Amino acid sequence: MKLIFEKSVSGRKSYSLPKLDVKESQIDIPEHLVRNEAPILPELYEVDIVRHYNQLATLNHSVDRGFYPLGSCTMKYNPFLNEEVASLNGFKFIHPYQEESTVQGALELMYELQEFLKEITGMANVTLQPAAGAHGELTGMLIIKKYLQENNLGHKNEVIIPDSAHGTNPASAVMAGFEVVKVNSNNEGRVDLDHLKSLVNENTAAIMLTNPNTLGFFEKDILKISDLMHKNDALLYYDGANLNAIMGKVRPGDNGFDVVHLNLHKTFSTPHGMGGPGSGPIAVKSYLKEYLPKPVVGMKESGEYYFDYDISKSVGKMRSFYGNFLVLVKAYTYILSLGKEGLKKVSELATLNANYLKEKLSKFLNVAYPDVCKHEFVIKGTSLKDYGVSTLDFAKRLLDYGIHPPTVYFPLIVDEAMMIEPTETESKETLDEVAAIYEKIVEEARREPDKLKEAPLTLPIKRLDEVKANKELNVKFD
Amino acid sequence: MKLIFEKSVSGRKSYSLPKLDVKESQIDIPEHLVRNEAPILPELYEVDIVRHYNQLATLNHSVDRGFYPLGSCTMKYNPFLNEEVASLNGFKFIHPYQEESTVQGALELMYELQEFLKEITGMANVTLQPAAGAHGELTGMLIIKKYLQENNLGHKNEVIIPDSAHGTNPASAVMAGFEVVKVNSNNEGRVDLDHLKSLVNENTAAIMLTNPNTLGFFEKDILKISDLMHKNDALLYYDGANLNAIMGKVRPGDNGFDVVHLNLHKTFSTPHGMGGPGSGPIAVKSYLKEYLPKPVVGMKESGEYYFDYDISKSVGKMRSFYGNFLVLVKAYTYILSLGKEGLKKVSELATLNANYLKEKLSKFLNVAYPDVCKHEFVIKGTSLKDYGVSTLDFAKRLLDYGIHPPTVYFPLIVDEAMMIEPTETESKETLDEVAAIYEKIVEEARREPDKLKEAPLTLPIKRLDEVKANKELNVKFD
Amino acid sequence: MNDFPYLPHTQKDIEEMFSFLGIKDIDELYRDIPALFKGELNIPSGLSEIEVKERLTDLAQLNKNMEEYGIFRGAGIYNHYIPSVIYPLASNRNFLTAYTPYQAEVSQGTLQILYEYQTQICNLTAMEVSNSSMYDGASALAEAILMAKRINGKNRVLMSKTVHPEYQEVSKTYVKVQGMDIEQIDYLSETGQLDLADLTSKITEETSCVVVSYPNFFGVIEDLKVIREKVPSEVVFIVVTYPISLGLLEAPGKFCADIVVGEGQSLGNTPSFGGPGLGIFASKKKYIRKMPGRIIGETVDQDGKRGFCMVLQTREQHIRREKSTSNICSNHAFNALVASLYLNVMGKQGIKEVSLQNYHKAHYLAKKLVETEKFKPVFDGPFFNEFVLESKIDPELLNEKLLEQHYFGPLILKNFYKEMGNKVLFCATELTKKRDIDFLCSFLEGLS
Amino acid sequence: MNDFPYLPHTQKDIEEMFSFLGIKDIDELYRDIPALFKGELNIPSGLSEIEVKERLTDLAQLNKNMEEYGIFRGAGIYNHYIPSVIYPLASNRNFLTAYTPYQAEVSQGTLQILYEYQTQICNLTAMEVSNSSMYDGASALAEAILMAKRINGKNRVLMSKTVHPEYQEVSKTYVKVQGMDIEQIDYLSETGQLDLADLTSKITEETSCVVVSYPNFFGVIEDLKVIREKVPSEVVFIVVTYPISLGLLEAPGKFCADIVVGEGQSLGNTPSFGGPGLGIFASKKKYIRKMPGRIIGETVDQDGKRGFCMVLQTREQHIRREKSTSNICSNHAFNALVASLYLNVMGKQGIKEVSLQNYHKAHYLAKKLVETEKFKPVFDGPFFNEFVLESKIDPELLNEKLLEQHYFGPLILKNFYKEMGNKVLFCATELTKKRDIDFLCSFLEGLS
Repeated sequence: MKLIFEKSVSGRKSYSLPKLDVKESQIDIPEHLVRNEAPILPELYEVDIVRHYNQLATLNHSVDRGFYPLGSCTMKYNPFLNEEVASLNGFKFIHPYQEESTVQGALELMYELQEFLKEITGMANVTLQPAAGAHGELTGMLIIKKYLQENNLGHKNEVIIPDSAHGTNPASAVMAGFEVVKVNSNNEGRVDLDHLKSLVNENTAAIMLTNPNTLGFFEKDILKISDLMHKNDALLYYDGANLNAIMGKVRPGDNGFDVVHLNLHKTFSTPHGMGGPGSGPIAVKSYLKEYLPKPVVGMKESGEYYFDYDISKSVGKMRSFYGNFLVLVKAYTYILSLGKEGLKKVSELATLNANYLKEKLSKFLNVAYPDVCKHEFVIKGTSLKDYGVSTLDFAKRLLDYGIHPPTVYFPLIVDEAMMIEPTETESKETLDEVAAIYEKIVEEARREPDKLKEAPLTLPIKRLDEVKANKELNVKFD
Repeated sequence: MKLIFEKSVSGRKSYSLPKLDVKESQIDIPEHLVRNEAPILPELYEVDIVRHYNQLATLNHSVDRGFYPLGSCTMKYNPFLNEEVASLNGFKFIHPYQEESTVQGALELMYELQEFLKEITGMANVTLQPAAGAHGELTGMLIIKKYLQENNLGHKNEVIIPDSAHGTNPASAVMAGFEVVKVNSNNEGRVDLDHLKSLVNENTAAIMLTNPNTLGFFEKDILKISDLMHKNDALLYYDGANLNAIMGKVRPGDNGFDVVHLNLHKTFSTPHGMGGPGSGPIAVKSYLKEYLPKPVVGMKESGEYYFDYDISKSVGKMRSFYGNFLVLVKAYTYILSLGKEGLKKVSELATLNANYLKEKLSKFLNVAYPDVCKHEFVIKGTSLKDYGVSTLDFAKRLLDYGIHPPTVYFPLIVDEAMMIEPTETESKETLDEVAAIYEKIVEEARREPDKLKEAPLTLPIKRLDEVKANKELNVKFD
Repeated sequence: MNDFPYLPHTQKDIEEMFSFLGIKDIDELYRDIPALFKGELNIPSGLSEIEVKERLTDLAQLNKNMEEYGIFRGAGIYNHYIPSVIYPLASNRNFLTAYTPYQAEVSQGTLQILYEYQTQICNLTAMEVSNSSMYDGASALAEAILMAKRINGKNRVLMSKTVHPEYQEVSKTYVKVQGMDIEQIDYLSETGQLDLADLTSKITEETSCVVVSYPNFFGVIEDLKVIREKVPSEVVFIVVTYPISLGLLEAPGKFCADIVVGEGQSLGNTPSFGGPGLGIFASKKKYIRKMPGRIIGETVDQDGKRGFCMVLQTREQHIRREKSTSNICSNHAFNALVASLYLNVMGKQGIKEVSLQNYHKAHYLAKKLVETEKFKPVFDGPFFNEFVLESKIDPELLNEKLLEQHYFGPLILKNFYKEMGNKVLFCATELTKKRDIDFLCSFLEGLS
Repeated sequence: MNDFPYLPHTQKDIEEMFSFLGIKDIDELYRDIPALFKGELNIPSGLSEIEVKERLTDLAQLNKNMEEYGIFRGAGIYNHYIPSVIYPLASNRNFLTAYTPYQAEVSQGTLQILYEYQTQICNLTAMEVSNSSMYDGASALAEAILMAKRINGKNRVLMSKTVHPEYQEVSKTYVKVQGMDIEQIDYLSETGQLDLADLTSKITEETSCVVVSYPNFFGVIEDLKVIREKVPSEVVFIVVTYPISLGLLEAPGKFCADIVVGEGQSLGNTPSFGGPGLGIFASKKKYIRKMPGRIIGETVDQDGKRGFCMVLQTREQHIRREKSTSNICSNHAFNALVASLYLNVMGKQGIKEVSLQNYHKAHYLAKKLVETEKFKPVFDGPFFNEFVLESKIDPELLNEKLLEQHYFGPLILKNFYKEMGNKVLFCATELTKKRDIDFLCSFLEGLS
């Protein structure tokens, strides 16, 4: 379809402003600092804009449209209630530099959310400041860095990360000034404990773990790992991307983790917004409290809430202001709606759904590892290679059936991986339908492999030329 | 697609209510009056509902999707601003029986809207009570009926209505207790003055006119018609469906009309909502003021607004409460946004668009009448009959091009009629594209008439079996 | 030109269009009008969005609303909870900015929604057919009475005095020009229910229909079974209902109602100062050809695929003109969509639970109010979520005092029934909180 | 089971699924966990929608907001008008509930929107490439400094003291662990502009980048032309900007900025207590492979039809892991959509007009405030919509008094710059009304 710029007609407008009600002043800006050519922006009337976005919306898959099992992304249903309350003027139209007395409601909400997250993770202190999961990782790793420096352990510069980890883990560790050491997975899809032991040394600063990991398995040796690390003055970092499997069932804090990040946009059902905003709070053990970024929200004895900037060894600020506040409102609302029993049920049903679908798919596809999984599982697509069909082809064919493919080619340790996270908000009927579609496509792969190789066949657009895109790099319209 | 009932699963729910916080009373209702089987309603969880309606929305054409030129329906763009302000709690959550002192804002809005509508129509008094255009017609005709009765003209029982009129006109006249007499159109598409003269007699109660009429033509003999009627103690009723052509250009009140209805959902851009709600205020000359339905909104000298029930010869009430208030809010907002100059421009551009498109289409289709039109015009589809193609076929083929067909087979006096009202909110480029599509389909009719006869070809559904629908009358799901 | 909102035309567009039409001036397109309006409309000039929004916000703030104030008033428009999914889904612009589904192939969204709505209304009322919406409860009742005449050709209407007074007024407006007249049937002063003896005595050969309200305007639940027994089968039995009550009360269809009408606002629609509401209209299938309004039916397309379209259009004004069953054209489809969404969210269990909560809240309120000794019970008939009490405090004063406490008090009945003196009509819904009830009662105890 | 919201599972579903899996108890699926949490989380039980909504409404009402209060405060988050079309269109759930466009064929909506956004940002800033969003202005700046190091391998940052203090803090957090250090460049006390001599004296061989804010934190417009002349070409020139000002001010790209970053909240995003905002990040094309964040490019599909996909993913963490240009994954695409919508609505003319209105309102405000004689001007450099005045009234007292009048007063600068004493930072936008300014001034005249 046309770009919005291609719909522009000189002289059209859709904005309206009141007439200037004050006397115009002279523009006393040096001439060379005054813009002499208006920026090239579309000139449109309102109807153009409305129809443009109405049409664009039809081109997106979304949770509201159907099944969206992106592994490790937790594409669960996002309640309308959360959107409704987050759009109250008392949340939308408050300024970060208002007097604290005028934002007591916002502070109370943040304080309570801190408390909830402490309880869910089993940790002592929380900052809501990080804007996203990766931002939380960076925050957490900076906390670890600073802690080590302050405690004469500044030489510790190696962070151990499993080969199954999210790409953000090594990237964050490096941004925090560490070097990355890779630990292998064993044939059960968990951290290879022997390999880990061989890697731990005096320079080991920390291990970053996702638990359940990206294969959907709980690191059942977690207590041993925790002992091993702590004995070597190394810390445990918990990547919360997969927390959806374990709320109320097991707490990272109880398993020895020192720093935990959460993805509110995953576990706590705030919408993913085509890529964001998310929110990535960090929870720490009490001994790391003084390293949190400034400020956190505190409560005075009077019951008044305030921003606490008195954090002696703080890593500093991670972003302006206090976090993605509107996202916090939605997550808080979600927790109030579900409550302790509901959150536990969420995790149990997320796990039940994943095991159910895994078992169904295992009849005609290879599950990477056979064990009971948690919220997600990984299919090894190599069996399709006999028909010349790749995981990518399989994924593209799924599009023709109106469902979103899983995360593909990740984790890296599984060939032709498909990483499937159904989430708890999908019904048994949906899972049954999905299994039937997968089975049909496996059958198609056998009988009509070209259908898969050319897929998608039924969408407004066919497979895109990514090579051309990267070679020509047309990243703006001229 | 599936019906919502077919998605129901016993035991599912998506409602939530607080626990009852009061002591339960005994149910002291006689047993036979207590429901013993819960009504068959779907049992769903929230995601089912969300996806159901998300999918249903993709199956509808709408103004926000594209061109929607239903003649006499004025499918203009509906501003988001209007929806935003109509959703303020101070409008949505007020009770009709609140003390007047607690709804002064609502009353002020209604009062001002009454004033605006008086000015636009050139009339003396307004009621906002009718819920829709046809409801306004009935109200207006009841006013005329009562006026005649009160003035010893109760024998006048004939209402003259042109053969080009909307079906609501005769239906409303009959509901108001009149008999209908049809006056012919002349070969210019206007009321045949000679025929009219022959029909007027001592029993003539009124004439109902749409002006411009459904062919898009202004009744240029309106002053003569007005004289003729008034000389015979008959009244003139103005059907405001087509007011969009003449705001600020000519006022029905100045042309001798005694009663006028307006369609706020047409001229004043409140959305059509898949069929309604609309709003059909009635404006009258001052001598009919005492016949309006109760109440109207008045202003005291103190500046306080109130419901005025002191209407001595009122026809009574036409509906509960005061009208479709939220629709009034939107229409009021629209008038404030456009202002006097803007409303006039609306009509001028609606007329310009219609004439432009008419001229373009006249190159390859037959315009029913050649004259300059106002906001709409009518195509006579008979030229397509040579190819075995009907107006219906043509209309269905338009669907394949993503634009909505015009009103078809109406007005009844034009064979194979297509009644096109582009409205002022469509751009020249859209009109040019539309003309190109029409031309292409005319060409298709010539070369591949089957394409039209089988159309639509590209939609999720093909042409429907209306005979079966009417024969089997499956009007509820069992 | 482009200084007006929502108008796409640039100066250049206009010049090109003028040139194409061979005109120099827009008034050349108005040349057939004998007397163009010369002046300027006495309406303000257009305002910017910022100014318009400010003006409307100011007006809205002049109204006290039920989100800020507690309310103990119902009488036809009720403050029920609206689940959060409803308006965002209903307001999808592909619903909101579409019109009557004249072209079924691009209106399957609308058509399926209305078909589902019809089914829900039939199931809720235990009737066989429903139309796809009328304007409101009052006009739906008026249309039902006109339909009764189409069914049996008779002209006399017997209307319970406890039908909503505004519905009675509207019915009168509609039907008297058709030569019909309306006679009231009294209620029993002990129970607040229909006076069966009065009914029996007034039924004649000329009776076209009997209209009762269930529950009635006083909140009292009529015994439809015994009433139906008194109404001869050739007389059309019309029941006005309040849909939320039907989660608890037996459906009127089970008592062989011929036509059921009602106000559907309570099904998810905001109170909105009384409009737009939703006219519910359901009937027996044998009368379907006499029904007013649009009806949607299921059918198949050329490939045999399920689809929906309007049926029995030959009853309607756009086809039948002066011989149509009603003049209705624009209806309240959007409000029907909202109601349908509400019924989907509440579902089979929810409608029952919400109905029960209304019952219990109202009964608790009644009990507590009587305990304050500021009120006396009036009727001993069973009631749903509204009830009449006699106030020892002057009702106007009472409501004035309550308003100061940010509550809308009960409806003052003498404004509707002269004989009612100090009697008032209280209402509670699932949104009425115990703490509000308790506050109210303790506040009243302090009043003298 | 189905008593929890958003969970579809009925008891029967669960039984069937258990049976299919051959388990009897959900904990069989947790059998690999060594120490299951035994207790109950110390979190309240779930609440109904009605209760949750009431709780959140109560919390929201404890906050004074800018729709009720006037505001003369900016400092990074601004109260601009948000046209009514923006949020309803942006909130389309097919945008809101989608994620990163990993599958381009079912994400063309997202991809085209972000491509259009990138183009708008490039055009607004006169830069060649833009990414598709960062978290906020502060972290965008920090990433820009890290990028400068990737460009020239150097470690010393020269940062204008008048860059937003929070951005400076965030930059410090990000870059010091990379061995970079930040040195401040002073401002001139007369003009409030960068001290060019200080800049020149501090530039060395080791300088990686120079960061200036345009306008700066005091609202003063830096002379980018003369600054650029002082910055050697091998030093990366980073400009922090406020996009609304660019309707009036020459674009930073015209002064050969290497990287332009900024907070995009002002482009249609609500203030939201400071988050989520929008990190704008634009650069020269030659540095595109060094850029952080997601970038969308145009391409064609197999039929040659235009389409969009992510490009240069090999820079990103999900491919490049520890060697990626940044760890960013979730970004602020939704806020970019809002900003893009805003720029579409305002268009070429609107962005200029709104920018000018900000200028004129602020200058009127400054003039009037000085006329009250309660304030003295501080800087004589040109300013956009913010300016510093020295208050003769104690700033805390001033703001306390203004709060009583339902105004948020100016920012108290000593909280950010110790040397600032009684100096305050006022802001006006197109939403600041003359009547508020006049009220403010007359109120201040009455203060002693």
